[in-house]
Amino acid sequence: MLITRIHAGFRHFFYFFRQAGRNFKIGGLSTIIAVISIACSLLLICLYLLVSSNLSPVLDLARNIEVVLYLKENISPRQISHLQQKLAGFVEVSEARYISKTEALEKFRRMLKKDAILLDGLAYNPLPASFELSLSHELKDPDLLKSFFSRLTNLPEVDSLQGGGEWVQKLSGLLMAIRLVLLCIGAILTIISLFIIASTIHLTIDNRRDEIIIMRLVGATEWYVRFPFVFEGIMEGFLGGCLALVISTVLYYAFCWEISPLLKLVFGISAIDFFGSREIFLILILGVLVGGLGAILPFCVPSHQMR
Amino acid sequence: MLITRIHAGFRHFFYFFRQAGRNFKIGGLSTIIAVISIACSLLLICLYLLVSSNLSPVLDLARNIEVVLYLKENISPRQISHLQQKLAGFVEVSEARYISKTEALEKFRRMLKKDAILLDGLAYNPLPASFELSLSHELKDPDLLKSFFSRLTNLPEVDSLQGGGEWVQKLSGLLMAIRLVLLCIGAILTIISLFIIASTIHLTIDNRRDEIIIMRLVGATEWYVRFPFVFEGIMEGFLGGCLALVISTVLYYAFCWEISPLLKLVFGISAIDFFGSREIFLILILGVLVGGLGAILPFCVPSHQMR
Amino acid sequence: MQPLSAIVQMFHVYKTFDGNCKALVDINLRIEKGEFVFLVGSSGAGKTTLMRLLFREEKTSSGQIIVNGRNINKLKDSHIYQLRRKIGVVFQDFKLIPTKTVFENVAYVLRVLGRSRFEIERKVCAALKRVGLEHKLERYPKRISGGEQQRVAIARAVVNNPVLLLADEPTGNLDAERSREIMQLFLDINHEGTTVLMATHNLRTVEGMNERAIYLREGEIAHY
Amino acid sequence: MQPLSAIVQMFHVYKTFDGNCKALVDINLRIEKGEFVFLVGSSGAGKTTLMRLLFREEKTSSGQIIVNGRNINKLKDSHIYQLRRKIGVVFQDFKLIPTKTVFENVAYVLRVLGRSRFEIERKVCAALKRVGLEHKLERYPKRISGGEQQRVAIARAVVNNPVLLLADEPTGNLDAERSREIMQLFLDINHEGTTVLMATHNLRTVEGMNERAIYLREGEIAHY
Ligand SMILES: Nc1ncnc2c1ncn2[C@@H]1O[C@H](COP(=O)(O)OP(=O)(O)OP(=O)(O)O)[C@@H](O)[C@H]1O
Ligand SMILES: Nc1ncnc2c1ncn2[C@@H]1O[C@H](COP(=O)(O)OP(=O)(O)OP(=O)(O)O)[C@@H](O)[C@H]1O
Ligand SMILES: [Mg+2]
Ligand SMILES: [Mg+2]
Repeated sequence: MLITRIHAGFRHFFYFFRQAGRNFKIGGLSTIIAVISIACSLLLICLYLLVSSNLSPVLDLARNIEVVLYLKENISPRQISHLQQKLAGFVEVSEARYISKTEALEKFRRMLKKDAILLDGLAYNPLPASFELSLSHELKDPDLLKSFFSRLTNLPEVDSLQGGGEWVQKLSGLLMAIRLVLLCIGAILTIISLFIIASTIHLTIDNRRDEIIIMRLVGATEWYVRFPFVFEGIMEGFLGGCLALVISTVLYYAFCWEISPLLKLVFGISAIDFFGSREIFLILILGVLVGGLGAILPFCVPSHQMR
Repeated sequence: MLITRIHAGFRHFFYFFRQAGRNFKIGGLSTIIAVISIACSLLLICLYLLVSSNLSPVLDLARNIEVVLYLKENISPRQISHLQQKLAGFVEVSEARYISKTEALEKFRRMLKKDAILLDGLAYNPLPASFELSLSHELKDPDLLKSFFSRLTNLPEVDSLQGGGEWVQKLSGLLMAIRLVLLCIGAILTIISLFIIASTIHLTIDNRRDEIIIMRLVGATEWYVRFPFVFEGIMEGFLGGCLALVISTVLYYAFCWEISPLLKLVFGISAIDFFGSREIFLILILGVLVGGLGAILPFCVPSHQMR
Repeated sequence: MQPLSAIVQMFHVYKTFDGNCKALVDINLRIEKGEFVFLVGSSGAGKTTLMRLLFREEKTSSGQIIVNGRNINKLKDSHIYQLRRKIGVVFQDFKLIPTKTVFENVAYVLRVLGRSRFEIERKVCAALKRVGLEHKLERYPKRISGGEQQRVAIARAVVNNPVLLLADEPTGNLDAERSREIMQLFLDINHEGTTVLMATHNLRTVEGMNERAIYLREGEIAHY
Repeated sequence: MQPLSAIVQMFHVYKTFDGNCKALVDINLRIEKGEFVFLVGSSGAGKTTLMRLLFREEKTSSGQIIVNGRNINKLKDSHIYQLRRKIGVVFQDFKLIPTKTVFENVAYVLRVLGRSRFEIERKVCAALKRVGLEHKLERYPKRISGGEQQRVAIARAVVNNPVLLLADEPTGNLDAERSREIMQLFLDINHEGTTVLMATHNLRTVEGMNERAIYLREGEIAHY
């Protein structure tokens, strides 16, 4: 009894599979159009992933916030090494470089270039020793940054802080904003494309309304009717995903040559990255999932009643 | 004879119009889905227009390239006013500000802040007089910029040029790249959304294949068959466009409050701009055009033959 | 019998589907204006196929057909509608437009001609009355019975007084009483000048009337 | 006659469409297992509607229907398929699936039951042979004649030896010869134990056979 049931189950499965394949052929132009339409909407997500994943190292580069802590005069070497340890202890600080008074003057001289003659007349070194701090990437929020800066300034050895002013906060805010906008755009694109996929598949199935009614009338269970369509939706989603990946590969190589030299010039990035296997997987899974779900959807709404 | 013909023409027209309206009602869920699908794809273009039009003042702000022309020692006031006229004559220069030696020292002092004590010990003013130039917006191409800079450096009164180095070229290149990428994205989005609209309408019409065949069989001319569908496509496109505008208005106001303060902080832009009437018109026209064309398309391909 | 008075002439017409299914074989046929002709044959004999050739739903595989003085093989696709406007067809499977009401289905034939609303209303109601459906104008085809659908198809075919009426099994879904009424309707229309070609498998209908019958057997004319 | 031997019982069944169109009025009916019953009525009498109630294509407006021992008003939507698998239906408009071949259309009834390929092949070919279509297995429904479509519908209805066979005007598109064959087929099936309910407008068919007939007139049983 069980064995015959399992047997029947397999038969059903193979039948569905063959049917889905056949429907695909019969659907003809409609199916092709549906696949291309799905590919177009998945392409949106592909493009978004391409742009945003390539933007993120740029954003990271720009996020290397550096500030300079000027020390008070007459700080002993012990105090300095003490401070160094303390700074290294802050999670917010990724690197702390000590610049002695002599090094500072040297740097200033290099900075002034031809005006460095000005410094030749100096009787003493007026520049303070300092720590150059690289702040860690976790520090995104301008408010957090502000409170961290005030903690730094309150250290006994510290005279003043440079670079922690408005500009750093602006930059940090800008990056937050860009990330937020990117995220929102990504979410909107995903919603749009998922909706388009589902509705495209809905429309192709709507074409077969009469067929579905007949299947029910001759004794098919609801799932027996749905399965071939769900299979078909999954196949359309999968093919759409593949097509989207192919198109974005083509676009990628077409643009790579155009934009790469510019990017190299500007940011020093050697090449635009393409998708990793994770993104490829994501696109295909999205296509398949939404294809399958989109194919179930039309059965759940009462448009399949007779007109 | 002519009058009866015109009369009949009007009758046809009103009949089409009523039919399109009725089809719309009968189509039910399919029509609604098609309209939302179209709205989604037009929304892509809306979002693109929103982002790119708001990005462009930012890009313009950043494009105010400034360079400093250092003059040789011992330039007479007459030579200076001569140079000023010459510089003003260049189309590439939008503004030229003269900075005398004294002004330069003053600026330097302000720049050094607390290190300004360094300057107290100076016997003479080592800083040269200079012109600060704002370059006009037309100067986009890094190559043009380079050749213009060499023309400036070759002027007899000019000692050297600062700011015309790699950085300006990088910035200019970056802006070009951003503009190029935006343009490409815009083009791709437009193609994608137009395709989706056309194929959505194709699928809704494909639903009515049998109906169309019958109409032909009882003596309707090809255009008489097509017109109601084209009307319907136009209406779907128009409604889709309206819906897209409504959604983007909602998104705009939802995001405005989020992002505006950040933008104000960072760029000093007071508010994000919404569409002008030109963009609104563009979206609606796109919807209507593609809706109409998409409705003609399925008649031109031979999928409407009997199966 | 002058040649000019013929409304349908078929010369050595063959129709082969998909390369091997011979639906019509060497059909030669002449129908005069004003005649009432039966096309009799069993299931699959080729009756429907012959009719579909006459209003160019299908093209002949070979041979010539002249309908109403025009060689319809030479008709351009964009001019087919001119032919079809002269012919009324009762399709075997009715072919009603599912998204239009009974009234609109019948009216469509007049709409494509640009007739006035008044004329359309008058003619459509008259035609539907003749087939006994004046009380179901606003129904959709899916919401009436099989026989009622068939009568709508008949009303649509006759509403514009066509030159040629092709009726394919027009009483297959009608009871004896209704059938007699419909036959009377066809005779009336025939008397008004319309040539009628009616396909049927029912020999009794043919026997009851004193009209010419063409017998088809497996695509060939059996007995003329 | 024990109550258990009834396959169809209808008690005060009413069916009203759209609130005003009374298709069936107070139908009381009892059909025994193994009977052969005609349902006779003119166009629009309610024959199709009565059948549609029996396999739950439509719900009754009021009244109870018991088919094969189950009250089908109380049947859950998700269990309707169990009812339908016991009933074979020849639809008046055939209702063939346009995207499946003739073979697949008939086979579908067995596929849903998960029968083996071998059994399906055997039964479907046998059924199609019985209606004389064994040479058109691979055709699509749009590519065969009206009468052939009707025979495919008949083959589909009988392929699984249903408990109850509902045949709605099953010979409307068939010539006399074929009709007789099909009637014989129904009689054979009836002898094998299937209860047959056949709707027709053709009084001659009924008169030729010595079976019970139920007469419908405007939704009411006229004469029992
Ligand atoms: N579109 C088609 N493609 C292939 N074969 C076809 C097509 N239409 C009809 N046939 C075949 O041509 C032959 C004649 O068909 P036709 O429809 O003309 O028969 P008919 O005389 O109208 O029969 P019926 O009385 O059953 O309607 C049949 O064998 C049929 O299978
Ligand atoms: N879905 C529906 N909606 C509204 N009215 C309907 C519907 N189906 C049938 N009717 C009406 O119910 C009545 C009975 O229809 P039914 O189809 O049962 O007739 P029938 O006896 O099968 O006639 P025929 O011999 O013409 O097929 C008719 O008047 C018809 O117009
Ligand atoms: Mg036929
Ligand atoms: Mg009926």
